[in-house]
Amino acid sequence: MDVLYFAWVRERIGLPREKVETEAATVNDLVAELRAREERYDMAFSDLSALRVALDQQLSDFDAPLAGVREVAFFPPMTGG
Amino acid sequence: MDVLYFAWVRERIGLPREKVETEAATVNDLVAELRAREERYDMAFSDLSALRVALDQQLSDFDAPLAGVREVAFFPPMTGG
Amino acid sequence: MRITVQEAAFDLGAETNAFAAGHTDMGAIVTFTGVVRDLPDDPLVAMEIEHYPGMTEAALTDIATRAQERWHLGDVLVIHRYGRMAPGEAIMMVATAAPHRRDAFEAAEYLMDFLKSRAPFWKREITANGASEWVEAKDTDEDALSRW
Amino acid sequence: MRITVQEAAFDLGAETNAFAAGHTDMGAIVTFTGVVRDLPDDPLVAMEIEHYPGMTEAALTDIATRAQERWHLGDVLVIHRYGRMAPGEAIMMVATAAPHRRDAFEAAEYLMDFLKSRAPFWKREITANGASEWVEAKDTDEDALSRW
Repeated sequence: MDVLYFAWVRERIGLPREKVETEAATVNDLVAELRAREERYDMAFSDLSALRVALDQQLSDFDAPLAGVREVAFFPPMTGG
Repeated sequence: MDVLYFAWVRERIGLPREKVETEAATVNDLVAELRAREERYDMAFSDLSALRVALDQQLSDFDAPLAGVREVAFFPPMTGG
Repeated sequence: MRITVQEAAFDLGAETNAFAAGHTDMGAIVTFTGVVRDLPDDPLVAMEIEHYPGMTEAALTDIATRAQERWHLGDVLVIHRYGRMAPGEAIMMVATAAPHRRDAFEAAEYLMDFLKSRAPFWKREITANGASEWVEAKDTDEDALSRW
Repeated sequence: MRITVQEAAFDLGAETNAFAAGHTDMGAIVTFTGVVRDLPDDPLVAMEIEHYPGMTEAALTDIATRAQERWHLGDVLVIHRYGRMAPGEAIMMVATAAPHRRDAFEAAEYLMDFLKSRAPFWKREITANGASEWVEAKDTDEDALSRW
């Protein structure tokens, strides 16, 4: 599964994307796995209310299932316009 | 007093402006004087709800006083934009 | 504030660029442009606009001044043509510059709503057979004022 | 519908003219332009915008499609830049063409409200001392969605 990070999430984790081997059932499960890896992941995901998630380039929720998903992206609330 | 006519009011009366000598106290009084003149005035002013009046280039009402007014204009509802 | 009442055509893009370039301290620019509709099966060959010189400029200035009092705006532009214009030509434009988009949008809508029913312009449509008819004011345009 | 996501600057006036020229059958054209604010005492030297290639275009297309379903529109244009831009430069624009002004205005406001909070762009401000800070999303922008 491709996991992408944008804006300050990318900066805190230190990379824009990575391949992750996971059996996580939901986004929350994936987040728990990532946080357990290293301090920088734990920091980046410390406040989920400040984060958004997209599954295969569609905005989604942290309790959404990951079955069939190829690309997960984490980022802060958008600030376009 | 200068009396101006615009759009179909101008067309019905047949001229864009004229000098009118009047002692009319209000716009309604002036309208009554004009209607008494000739058929074309009577026709033009037959339905006041379809007309607007400006006194010295400010939108006003038919019961407004004419004291001190130098320019009266009659026209249909505006259709700019 | 710039209020221009003119017979000549204007260049929408050039006016928009000039307005925006003059307000780089504003984050939001909104423009509205009214166009003589050019429909394939329309008998319309021209639009003629009559106006009330003097009162027109005063009424537009009054409307723009009220908008500036009501919203936080950097500037307002109104250009309105009179005389004869062909289908596809721009009749008029308004532009607003503001720090925030909501002010720019609302002020532009306000300008348009009042300009439609309170500025002394009258449109006449000229059709292919030479007939011409005054455009009737719409109740919906008068009703639009009640929201402000 | 045209959705363009690009790094290069765009010419607001030229885009506005091209959009209007393509829709002479529409009576009303509205544009909104977002500009990097250039304030005299502002330490801002540049704005940097990051985006999510692929999702950006999909999200903007989705927003524009919804606008076209909801209002009677002739066309929609969205141009949004990413990368680095200087104060005074245009960040993005939307344009709507419609038979009636209310549709053009409302659709443009809708596009802007959703673009702000639902299209994957992130702004960073670069100040004179070299520091940079991510712009925080405003509650008022999220709240703006509730009116639609």
